[in-house]
Amino acid sequence: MVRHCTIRSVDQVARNTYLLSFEDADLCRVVRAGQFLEIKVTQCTDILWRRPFSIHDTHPQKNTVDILFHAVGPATRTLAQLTAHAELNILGPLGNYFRYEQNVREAIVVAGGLGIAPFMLMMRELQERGIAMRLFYGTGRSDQFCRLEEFEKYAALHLSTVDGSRGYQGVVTDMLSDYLDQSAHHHDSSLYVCGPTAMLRAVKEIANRFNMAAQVSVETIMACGFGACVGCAVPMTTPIPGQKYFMACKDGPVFDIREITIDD
Amino acid sequence: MVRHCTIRSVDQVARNTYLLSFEDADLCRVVRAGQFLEIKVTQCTDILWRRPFSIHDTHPQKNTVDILFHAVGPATRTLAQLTAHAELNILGPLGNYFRYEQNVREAIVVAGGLGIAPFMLMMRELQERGIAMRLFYGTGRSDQFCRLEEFEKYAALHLSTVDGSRGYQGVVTDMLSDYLDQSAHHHDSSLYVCGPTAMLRAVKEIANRFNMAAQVSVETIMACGFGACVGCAVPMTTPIPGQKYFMACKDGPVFDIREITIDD
Amino acid sequence: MIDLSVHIGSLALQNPVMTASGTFGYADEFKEICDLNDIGAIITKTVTPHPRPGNPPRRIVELPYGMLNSIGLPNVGVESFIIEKMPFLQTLKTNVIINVAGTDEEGFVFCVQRLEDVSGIAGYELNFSCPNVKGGTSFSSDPGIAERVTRNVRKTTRRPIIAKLTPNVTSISEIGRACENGGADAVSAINTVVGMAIDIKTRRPRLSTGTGGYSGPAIKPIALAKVFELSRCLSIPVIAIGGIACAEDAIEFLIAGATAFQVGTVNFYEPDATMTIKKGLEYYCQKNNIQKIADLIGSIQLKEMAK
Amino acid sequence: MIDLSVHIGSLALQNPVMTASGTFGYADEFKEICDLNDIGAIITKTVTPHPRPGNPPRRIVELPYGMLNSIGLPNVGVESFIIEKMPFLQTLKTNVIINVAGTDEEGFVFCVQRLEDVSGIAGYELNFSCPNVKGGTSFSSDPGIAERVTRNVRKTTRRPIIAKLTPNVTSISEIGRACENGGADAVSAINTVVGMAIDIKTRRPRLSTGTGGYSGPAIKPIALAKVFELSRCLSIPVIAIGGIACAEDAIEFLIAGATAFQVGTVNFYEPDATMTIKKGLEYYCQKNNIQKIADLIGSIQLKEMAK
Ligand SMILES: Cc1cc2nc3c(=O)[nH]c(=O)nc-3n(C[C@H](O)[C@H](O)[C@H](O)COP(=O)(O)OP(=O)(O)OC[C@H]3O[C@@H](n4cnc5c(N)ncnc54)[C@H](O)[C@@H]3O)c2cc1C
Ligand SMILES: Cc1cc2nc3c(=O)[nH]c(=O)nc-3n(C[C@H](O)[C@H](O)[C@H](O)COP(=O)(O)OP(=O)(O)OC[C@H]3O[C@@H](n4cnc5c(N)ncnc54)[C@H](O)[C@@H]3O)c2cc1C
Ligand SMILES: Cc1cc2nc3c(=O)[nH]c(=O)nc-3n(C[C@H](O)[C@H](O)[C@H](O)COP(=O)(O)O)c2cc1C
Ligand SMILES: Cc1cc2nc3c(=O)[nH]c(=O)nc-3n(C[C@H](O)[C@H](O)[C@H](O)COP(=O)(O)O)c2cc1C
Ligand code: FES
Ligand code: FES
Repeated sequence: MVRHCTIRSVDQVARNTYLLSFEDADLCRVVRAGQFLEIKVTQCTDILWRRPFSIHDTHPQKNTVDILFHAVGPATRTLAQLTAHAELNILGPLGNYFRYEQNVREAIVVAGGLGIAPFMLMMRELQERGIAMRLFYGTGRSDQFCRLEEFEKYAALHLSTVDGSRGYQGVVTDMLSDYLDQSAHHHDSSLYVCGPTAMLRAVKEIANRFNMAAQVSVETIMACGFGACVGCAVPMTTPIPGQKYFMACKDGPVFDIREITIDD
Repeated sequence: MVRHCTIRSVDQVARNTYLLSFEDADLCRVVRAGQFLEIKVTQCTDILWRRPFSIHDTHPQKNTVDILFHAVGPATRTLAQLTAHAELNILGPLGNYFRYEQNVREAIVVAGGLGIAPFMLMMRELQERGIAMRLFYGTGRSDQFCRLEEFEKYAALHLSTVDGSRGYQGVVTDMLSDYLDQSAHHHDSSLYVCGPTAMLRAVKEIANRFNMAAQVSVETIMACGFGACVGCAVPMTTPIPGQKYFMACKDGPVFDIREITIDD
Repeated sequence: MIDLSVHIGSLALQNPVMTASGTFGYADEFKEICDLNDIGAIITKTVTPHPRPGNPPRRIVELPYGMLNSIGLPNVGVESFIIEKMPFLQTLKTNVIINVAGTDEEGFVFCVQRLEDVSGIAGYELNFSCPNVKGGTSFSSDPGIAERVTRNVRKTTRRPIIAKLTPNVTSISEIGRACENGGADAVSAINTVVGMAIDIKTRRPRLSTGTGGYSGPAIKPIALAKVFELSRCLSIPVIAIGGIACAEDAIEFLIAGATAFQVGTVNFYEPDATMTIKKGLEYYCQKNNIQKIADLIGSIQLKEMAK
Repeated sequence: MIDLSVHIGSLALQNPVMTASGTFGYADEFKEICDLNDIGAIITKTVTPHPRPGNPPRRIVELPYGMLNSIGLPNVGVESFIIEKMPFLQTLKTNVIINVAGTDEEGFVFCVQRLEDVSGIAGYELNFSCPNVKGGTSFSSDPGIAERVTRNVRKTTRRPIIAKLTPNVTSISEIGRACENGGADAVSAINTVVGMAIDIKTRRPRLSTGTGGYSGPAIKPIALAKVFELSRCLSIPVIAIGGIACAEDAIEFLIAGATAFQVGTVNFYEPDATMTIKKGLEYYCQKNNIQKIADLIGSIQLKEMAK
């Protein structure tokens, strides 16, 4: 499960955002949307742990797998500087994945910022199943949107920016709430969600209000990514005796939003 | 005294041996042969300390300073991979320097391996003073010799290799001892020495036997290089009450060989 | 062929590589990454008399060269452990050592008693030292309690007992001696070092419990000093733990006097570390003409020690 | 303008940046690198009643993220110290604190007594904790001795006294309280952590004394836990030491409860660290709208602490 993969390309695709493609013939065939990889970015022990990244997309014809990431700290800044032919030490695929109910007519995807990462592969999976899609995608400002031309091929786009530089001005969940208020088909729609904590909290409230199913991919801090450290605790909404927490890496990262409490 | 200098070039000049040139108009004018620099090689804290390197040469016309080094461990391997325009964080000049007595007719320089490093600048200093030079220079094998064409301009060369691939077969101190046995002018010659511990020990014995003055540059482990840590202790031959050790970085790195005990 | 085998009392290990409790889950997490039967002994995550949910997040903090944890010993309790975790462990051919803890003195005996009839258990490690549970350290900072608990467990089982010690004491060898007197077959050291980190933006401790346990490469020099001290004071074997990330690290501990060693934090970021380390030991022995790794144990050269 | 001043008892510091004993020589080594008068207080290398040559090499070992030392307190003795080192220190406008130690209880009083008539001394730090001298730790692992020595020094001087504590004990706050009872104006913590490294080629300890003192970034989490503990137990100020390499590190300690802090190992590889850290404090205060750095002290948010 430890893979040594060669980078094909690293490209900047939006403000501070990079698309990294690497080769792995096996991985690109077995992964499911929602799963993630743990990448050892450098041998310098200043950065001790691997770093978790969602699978963004796969290209079985090219034998490549893509991740999409923000350069926010030492590990991701190092990744952003890598170039073709560099080697990555990768563990995965890890975690569970998004599930699609048979009777769902429409998938409403809600992404905040880099929360967009897992949804490219997911949209391909949904398309294969003939499920209609709608993408609610919010960022801070217009230059932070990634790969809109691609997403457009799969889904109707609803964009928002905090500064109003593109689409709805405000946060993505307000745009979603407005939309649902005016739309009729909530009962046969399902929410697929990934983004910052504040957004997840708002989505939880919305799912509740409109009585909609919602699957959320959570991003907790992870030391291992495969169940060994028990560090990635996510509080259960309804604890059972002797058990109060899920493990994000093994029980998740995708959860039914009703099952988990959204803390910081 | 902390300098941020730009690298001009890094060139391999012998097996595993590199010549690094950087710009510093001030430094290249003030340093003396025997002094050293402390270089912060990387920000990765896996390598905590600076690393000491002798001044190999200076080029006042070009405003550059050279160091010569072996890639033996993490810091020196990192240095060897740097290229023009990279910045180095350098502390120096540090330590004392070689002294030249007025009445010395001939300088006999003894270098083992990378012990050759401080002697290019020194030979220029000696030439300016009109002192004749002889270089006894030993390495393991012929491809480890550095910059012989340059040294030849200043000094008569006596080369030795352990494997006999060039010059005298054996260690440099045996070659030196043979030479002195056959030569007549020891009393007005002075030894200038840098190399591994075993070599220094042999030179000490030779200097004693032939009753010759010898200045030796020692390479102890150093945390700071400027007298702050007191880690670089070198045992005195004749301790005085309450004081048994010199500090290699402040009292040295150049010592009269009679003053110090050569341990590992 | 190099003989990597070592002995801890009556316990024969094919090689000195063990896994540190709480860093290797219940081994099944690693079954696709490591050849589990190539590991000298597997030590499971601490099991307690009753189920424990563990501490609220945030439980882990990455630091350069180490990490902090405040996991809080979550586990299903000894009853469910036997039902849920033992079946897989029983399929393994290597030694399986169960790490147990109680929140009081009786808890240790309770767990061991309950595990006595269960097959596939090579021994017990008594976690005297987890700094993250209330009162968790008193077992190991008070030699009287440590000795009494060890003695009571000794009366309960003939399986080998390893007492796991905390470094957060003035004299670790005093506690080690108490465990030896109580009948322990070996001690293991060190558990994590008490540490802390603060988020300077929120001014809150980065762990939910304020302080936690520091582990990983950064604690290796501390662990080495403790293992050296213990192995010179005790006559039972010492098992080294603390920051071991490669074969060279492990060899330092063997030379210092450890009979075997446990691999911890590195399992999280190099999950095949146990395999790499085992191969590295073989390689080192080959290169240095060592036929039996046991010859390395305590082979430290002290002639020239100045103090 | 940000007010960086802090108070340690009667001692007013223009800023909380101090230098750790033994890592800043006698200050003159840094005079071309740092603006010495910009440092809150300079603490000199330990001085003892009589000259000490220090330990034989090898005295220092580089480790990733830290170092080991076994310097052995070499110094010229208090008499020569006054003649050779004080004149330069007296030219400084900043606070100069003399770190003293004895090999017995009387040694501390002897040094302080001898220094009482010397001008240009802002206070004393009692090195209760150097792990590298024979019996050196007993002063700080035995609260009775620590209290007695502090009390005897207290009787000798009206200058501020700082008791410097070792982390190598079960309860640092017990020792801290003893020093407070003895009349110390402040405690400083931590001195180095006992550590060791072995050369696997020669199988010899890498330090001539076997074990030594571990310092540098790697010990910061340990130091932070100790400083947090002390500042919650004591009513006198706590001065933080241990792995501080940048302003962010220092701020963690202030938030945890330290009134000031000392910069140690980093001085060796970033000799202008005191200057950079001071500037970094100013920058942090500006960015976070903090007018007085004293407002940061002990500002840790503990509401949500789980244990
Ligand atoms: C299951 C999962 C999938 C993820 N997928 C992606 C992805 O596809 N693209 C992407 O850009 N990021 C993703 N992340 C977050 C990514 O792991 C962090 O951005 C990365 O670890 C930051 O490392 P760093 O050293 O650059 O920054 P750091 O300095 O380590 O951290 C920068 C910020 O990121 C937060 N962070 C650090 N580690 C984690 C972590 N393990 N999980 C969540 N937040 C963290 C820190 O709290 C800090 O606020 C994912 C996280 C998880 C758990
Ligand atoms: C005054 C002085 C001048 C020096 N001049 C030169 C020079 O001109 N060219 C050159 O190649 N080397 C020189 N050295 C040695 C050089 O500093 C080391 O080779 C370097 O520090 C190795 O760093 P590393 O991380 O690559 O290897 P490491 O893994 O740190 O060390 C590799 C080997 O070098 C030894 N070593 C490490 N640090 C030092 C040190 N500070 N002093 C001596 N040996 C050390 C180690 O014990 C080990 O055997 C000098 C040393 C001193 C003290
Ligand atoms: C996340 C984590 C969980 C741990 N859980 C336990 C535990 O349940 N029981 C135990 O005895 N030790 C536990 N430990 C301590 C380790 O077994 C080991 O003693 C310590 O981490 C030092 O070794 P290392 O530096 O190799 O990690 C845990 C350590 C970590 C990092
Ligand atoms: C090389 C060295 C020498 C030291 N000498 C002394 C000393 O003479 N007296 C003393 O009280 N502490 C001494 N210390 C301890 C430091 O003052 C400090 O407490 C310790 O190094 C931890 O801080 P740091 O991690 O910032 O270095 C010394 C530390 C080092 C690394
Ligand atoms: S990240 Fe280690 S158990 Fe989930
Ligand atoms: S290297 Fe620090 S005093 Fe010489």
